[in-house]
Amino acid sequence: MTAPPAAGDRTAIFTCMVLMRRFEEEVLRIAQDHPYVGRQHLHIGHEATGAAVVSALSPGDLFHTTHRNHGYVVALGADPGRAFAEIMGRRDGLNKGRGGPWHLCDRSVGMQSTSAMVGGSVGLAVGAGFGLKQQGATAIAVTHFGDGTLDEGICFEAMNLASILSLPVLFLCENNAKEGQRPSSMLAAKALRDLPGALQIHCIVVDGRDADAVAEAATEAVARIRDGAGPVFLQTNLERWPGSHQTKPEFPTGVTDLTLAWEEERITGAHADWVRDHDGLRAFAKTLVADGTLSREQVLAIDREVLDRLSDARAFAEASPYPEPSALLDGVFA
Amino acid sequence: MTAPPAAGDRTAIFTCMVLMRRFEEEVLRIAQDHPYVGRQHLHIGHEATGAAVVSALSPGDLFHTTHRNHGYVVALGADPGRAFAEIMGRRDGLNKGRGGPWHLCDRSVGMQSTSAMVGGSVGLAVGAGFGLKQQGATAIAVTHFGDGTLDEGICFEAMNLASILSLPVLFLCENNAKEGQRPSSMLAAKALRDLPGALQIHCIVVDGRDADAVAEAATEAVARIRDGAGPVFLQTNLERWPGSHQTKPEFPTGVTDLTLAWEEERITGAHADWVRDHDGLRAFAKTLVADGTLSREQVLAIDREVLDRLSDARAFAEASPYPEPSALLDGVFA
Amino acid sequence: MTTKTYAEALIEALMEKAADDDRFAIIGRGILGHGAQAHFAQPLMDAYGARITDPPTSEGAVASMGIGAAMSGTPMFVHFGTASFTLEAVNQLIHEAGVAHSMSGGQITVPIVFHMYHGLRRGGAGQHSSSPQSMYANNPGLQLIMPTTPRDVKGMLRTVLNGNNPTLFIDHGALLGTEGEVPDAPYEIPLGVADIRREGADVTIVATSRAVLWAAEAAERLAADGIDAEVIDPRSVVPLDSEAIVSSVRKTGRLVTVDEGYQMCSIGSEIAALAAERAADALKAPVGRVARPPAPVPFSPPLEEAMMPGPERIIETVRKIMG
Amino acid sequence: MTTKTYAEALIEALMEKAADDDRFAIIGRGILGHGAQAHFAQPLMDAYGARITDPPTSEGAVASMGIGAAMSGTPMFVHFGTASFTLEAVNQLIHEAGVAHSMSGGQITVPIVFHMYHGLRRGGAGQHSSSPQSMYANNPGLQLIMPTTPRDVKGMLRTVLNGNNPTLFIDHGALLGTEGEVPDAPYEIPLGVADIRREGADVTIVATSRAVLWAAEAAERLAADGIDAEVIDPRSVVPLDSEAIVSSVRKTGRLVTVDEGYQMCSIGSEIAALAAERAADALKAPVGRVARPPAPVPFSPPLEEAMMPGPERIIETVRKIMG
Ligand SMILES: Cc1ncc(C[n+]2csc(CCOP(=O)(O)OP(=O)(O)O)c2C)c(N)n1
Ligand SMILES: Cc1ncc(C[n+]2csc(CCOP(=O)(O)OP(=O)(O)O)c2C)c(N)n1
Ligand SMILES: [Mg+2]
Ligand SMILES: [Mg+2]
Repeated sequence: MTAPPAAGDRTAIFTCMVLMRRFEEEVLRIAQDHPYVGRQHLHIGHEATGAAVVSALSPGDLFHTTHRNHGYVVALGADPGRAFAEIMGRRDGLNKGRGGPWHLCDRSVGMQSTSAMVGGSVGLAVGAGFGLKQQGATAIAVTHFGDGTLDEGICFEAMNLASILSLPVLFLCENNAKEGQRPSSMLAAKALRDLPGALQIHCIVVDGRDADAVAEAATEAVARIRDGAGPVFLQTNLERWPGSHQTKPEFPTGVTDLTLAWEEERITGAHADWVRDHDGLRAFAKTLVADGTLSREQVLAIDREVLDRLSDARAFAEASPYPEPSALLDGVFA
Repeated sequence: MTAPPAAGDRTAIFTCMVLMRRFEEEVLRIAQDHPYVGRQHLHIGHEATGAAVVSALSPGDLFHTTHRNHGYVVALGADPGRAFAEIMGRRDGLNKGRGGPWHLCDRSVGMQSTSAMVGGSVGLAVGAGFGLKQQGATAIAVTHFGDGTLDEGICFEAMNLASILSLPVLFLCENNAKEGQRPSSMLAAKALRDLPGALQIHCIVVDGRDADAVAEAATEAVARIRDGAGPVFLQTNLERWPGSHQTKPEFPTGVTDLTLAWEEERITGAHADWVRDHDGLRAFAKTLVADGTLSREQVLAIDREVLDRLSDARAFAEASPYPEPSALLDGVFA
Repeated sequence: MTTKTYAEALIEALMEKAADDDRFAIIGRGILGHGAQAHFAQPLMDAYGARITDPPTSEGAVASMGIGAAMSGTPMFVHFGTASFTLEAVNQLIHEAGVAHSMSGGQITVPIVFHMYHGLRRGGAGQHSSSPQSMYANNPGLQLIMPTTPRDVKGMLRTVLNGNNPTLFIDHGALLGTEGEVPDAPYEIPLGVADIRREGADVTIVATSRAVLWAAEAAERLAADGIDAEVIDPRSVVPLDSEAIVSSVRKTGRLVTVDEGYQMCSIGSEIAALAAERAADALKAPVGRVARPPAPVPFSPPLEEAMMPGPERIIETVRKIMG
Repeated sequence: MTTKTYAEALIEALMEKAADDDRFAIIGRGILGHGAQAHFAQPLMDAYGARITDPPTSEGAVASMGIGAAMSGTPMFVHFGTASFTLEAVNQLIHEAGVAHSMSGGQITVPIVFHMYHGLRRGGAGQHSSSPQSMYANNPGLQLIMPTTPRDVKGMLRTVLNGNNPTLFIDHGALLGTEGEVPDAPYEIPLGVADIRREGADVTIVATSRAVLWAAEAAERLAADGIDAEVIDPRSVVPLDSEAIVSSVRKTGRLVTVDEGYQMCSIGSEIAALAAERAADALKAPVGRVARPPAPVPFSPPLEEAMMPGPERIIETVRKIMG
């Protein structure tokens, strides 16, 4: 495991983004090799939001995520090998193979739960905030969810509760809505923020593809919450990755090639526009090289290092056996 | 049965208000005489809103109400005798005794249902609006509910549906919230209207104790909905009647005395302020006498006539037998 | 008769209703799921797309909207997708749809069909594998149909769509691709009439939905070693053809029930209770129940596999009670 | 030992927990309802008001908030009032609270107790009379306790409050005023241990919650005409003491079950099924089930009365199976 990126450490944030991206690409390969792994909701294209928000958090903060969860699990520092093993239903998985891809959690890094019920993570995180406040802790709760989640009544109810009780909760809404494409929000509001806004929740909207912008917004939001000023709704706008809702595992935009950060003319194919204009990872690599934070070689070295770690992780997962069916009824109750 | 008041007919609106008030007073007496009738949620103090809104409706419109339903049932023209009989669980009740006070309905006058589940009437009325639109009807659906109902997720979801599908639905919110008094809305919004407003539903807020003002607002709202402009949220602000949430049947403000409309010095007692400043019925009687629409004698004659009808109605209900237990399993399925 | 898939037969029933009744409306998307049969829904979309509403993710209000529309005279078909999601609409199904007719003294009818896919689906884990049929059956006023064959789904769906009662229509995605003979002319299949899938003398196996296929396979394999099993598919759980079940148990003297859902307070419990009430004197052996073991559904493939009350477990249970 | 009401004993258990564990928090108002016993909650309010949250009417989010807080190490007691309202929170109870521990591979625990009043309450009609215990029992991962006496409510509540598992605590408002002996020192009563309320040789009557009082009354009256009934109160439904039930049925050879809720797929069905599975050979008579008739609860007093599986119907059923 690697520690999550520290606030302001742009190299660490970038490294975390690469880890998130390469992890998901490996999940796609796993799904290609192991049919049962089934439908995946990949976090590709959300890395700038994910790594930047995680960099604004501290140990002790509690995270609740949704079906599009993998990125946050590894960003928070969960072991990629155990995460792969869980996605493959193996004994050494984070959840001992019982949760699978839609329910990854790692209490040791603050990833308290993945609920694949739309709206589930919102209510639970409000509860985590309630619990932390009861205990007089300075930690905060974070709920990650998508724009479509705002359609669900439980999400409205939970935001209302957090507001009236002034709970330490960050509502992180990754808005990947795409006109006419389902699923996405059907909220009648002019802007998503109008709903939390009506509930007097402080709202911040930022370009979710811009790691620097998200890091700044998330830092501001988290500071505000820790100061006891109540919940914040942080909306990060993204352009949905073409493979975002895939039924069979495929690479619509190809395997990520970071050299495209500086060789833009080589960007081609059906989804060239997404790669050129909407891939936050490529954009951040370009920025970091342009402003001299990293050299091209350093970017590629980081990528290679991540890839090496992930191939070890994949090997670990592949080597892990399935749980024994005899254990079926174990651990239903504590 | 009497027909509901016609739009603009202030005498008819007043008569309807008297009917609503005297009906509820009789329900209190019934509850005193028949313990099993149990907990009542009386509509006393809401008559100006109720009669005025009903005057803006037309035959064919479909009404869905809540636990605080009696007033609308009689205002829409349901037979008071059969309404009393239902509240007493008698065979000749509107629902054959199966619904009781919390579920009165009379399909023949457009009172389609009372749901005592907070938020229930909102979802059902949105469905009625959906059905009417499907059928190409010009009729509209109305849902009556209280401020506290906005806390319930189903209410949010249903308003969102009505807005995105532009359904012909009037959301009639009787706001009787009273600081520190429960139950009432715990919505984190600055104003209740902020929630429907965020969902791009046209909102109108009016003094619910002022029959003329409500009639004007309701007429505007209904016209707009019939024109196909989508749903409207009509909020009528009331001062909760002191007996609003009673566990045992009692007359905290005494039996209504319409002569107090012109003999204000005789207003006394613990709740004199409510009678003087917040009783929409007394206020409307005063207005109608002041502007010469009705003489004092006419006001009292209307009252006497209503009381006569209601004593006949009560007698009818008392004379009605209970349903036969042998019929217990009848009518579960159509 | 024409051989068709379950998916085609289901869609045909909806298209017939839409053709017969222009008030009929549908709420939901992905009526045939996202699998290999999804395309069979296309003719419905093409012909009646204007009457199909794609709703937001708001199960509670979607259920209410359907109920309110049905109360107002618009026959409705509401598709929820995975049955697990209907747990967000339980109050609307039970306390609105189920009680409206009775509570109104017969003034209101609620002609609506709620469709959902239940059960283990490979990888559904603890939140996407619900088989809520037993829970729903514990409530009054809601019909519950669980057709298993192309012929049954088309005929029973027509019956409930032309009826006036709120109906839960619960089936399993694995049935969509199964084929069978379907009459060409429109037809109705009445509720409350069980289908004796296989006659037998030694033991009665009662199963619903996908479990009927498992029971049928088990019966064939048991026949090979001389055990003659009768397989009964109630097809509708509310109303339930208890007569057919009880008389079969009285005939064979043995009963094994199969539920894809959990055992406690299940349809299998109900059927075993019927035997204890009305066939106790005829029982030659203990009743056996096969159901989902009492643990949240684990993701791990071998563990999920072990949750399935498939043919092996049915055969094992029959052998055990045959002694 | 001191004689106390059920209401006092319930509140004492909460006050003991609050005193023992300062992380403990409560969500809900009107813990003892709005009736004659409501005032017994005052000492709790006075001593621990700061740890009691009065929530908006948002059952789903209230349940989630409790679950999330419990996951985070805050033991919770969530009071819903009327059980009917929990039908707005079914998805949170079943798909969040019930699965979290198992699905996380044991990483997460959910120490929470959900309290609700079930059943017929005079005038509750079709929407305020739910007895959802059988529905909830059909799901894994949720303990379900239904204490009947002051002694049981205090001891069982202490057990679950000190435990680490999500627990449904379902009781009936009519029990609040009942009195009984309660030990003065703190004590726990383990789950899964039935209480044999009355020993008997002729017939076993298994009932839960308020129905236990009806069964006890029926047994006394049956004794008068020489029928010696054994009355069993399981006290907890999950886990269920099936051993005690089965051995009693094997001893008496006869079983009558009593549910205040509906019969189909009920706790009564489950208990009858246990008898059919494990005591079929010992049955001297058909099993009898007494439950709420299959209709939405009507408001009309004589009709509501007719919905009650009270002493008369129990006696009638026992007589019938005694032949
Ligand atoms: C209660 C519930 N209803 C429906 C679904 C099916 N579902 C899974 S993902 C999804 C869309 C969620 O959209 P959004 O929150 O924007 O997340 P995204 O996939 O776009 O990241 C839906 C409706 C579900 N999982 N849970
Ligand atoms: C789903 C549900 N939860 C809780 C209740 C209990 N309850 C009955 S009335 C009420 C308050 C409703 O407040 P409001 O909508 O403002 O109506 P008012 O009584 O003030 O007119 C509540 C919470 C209920 N009936 N249904
Ligand atoms: Mg989205
Ligand atoms: Mg109110």
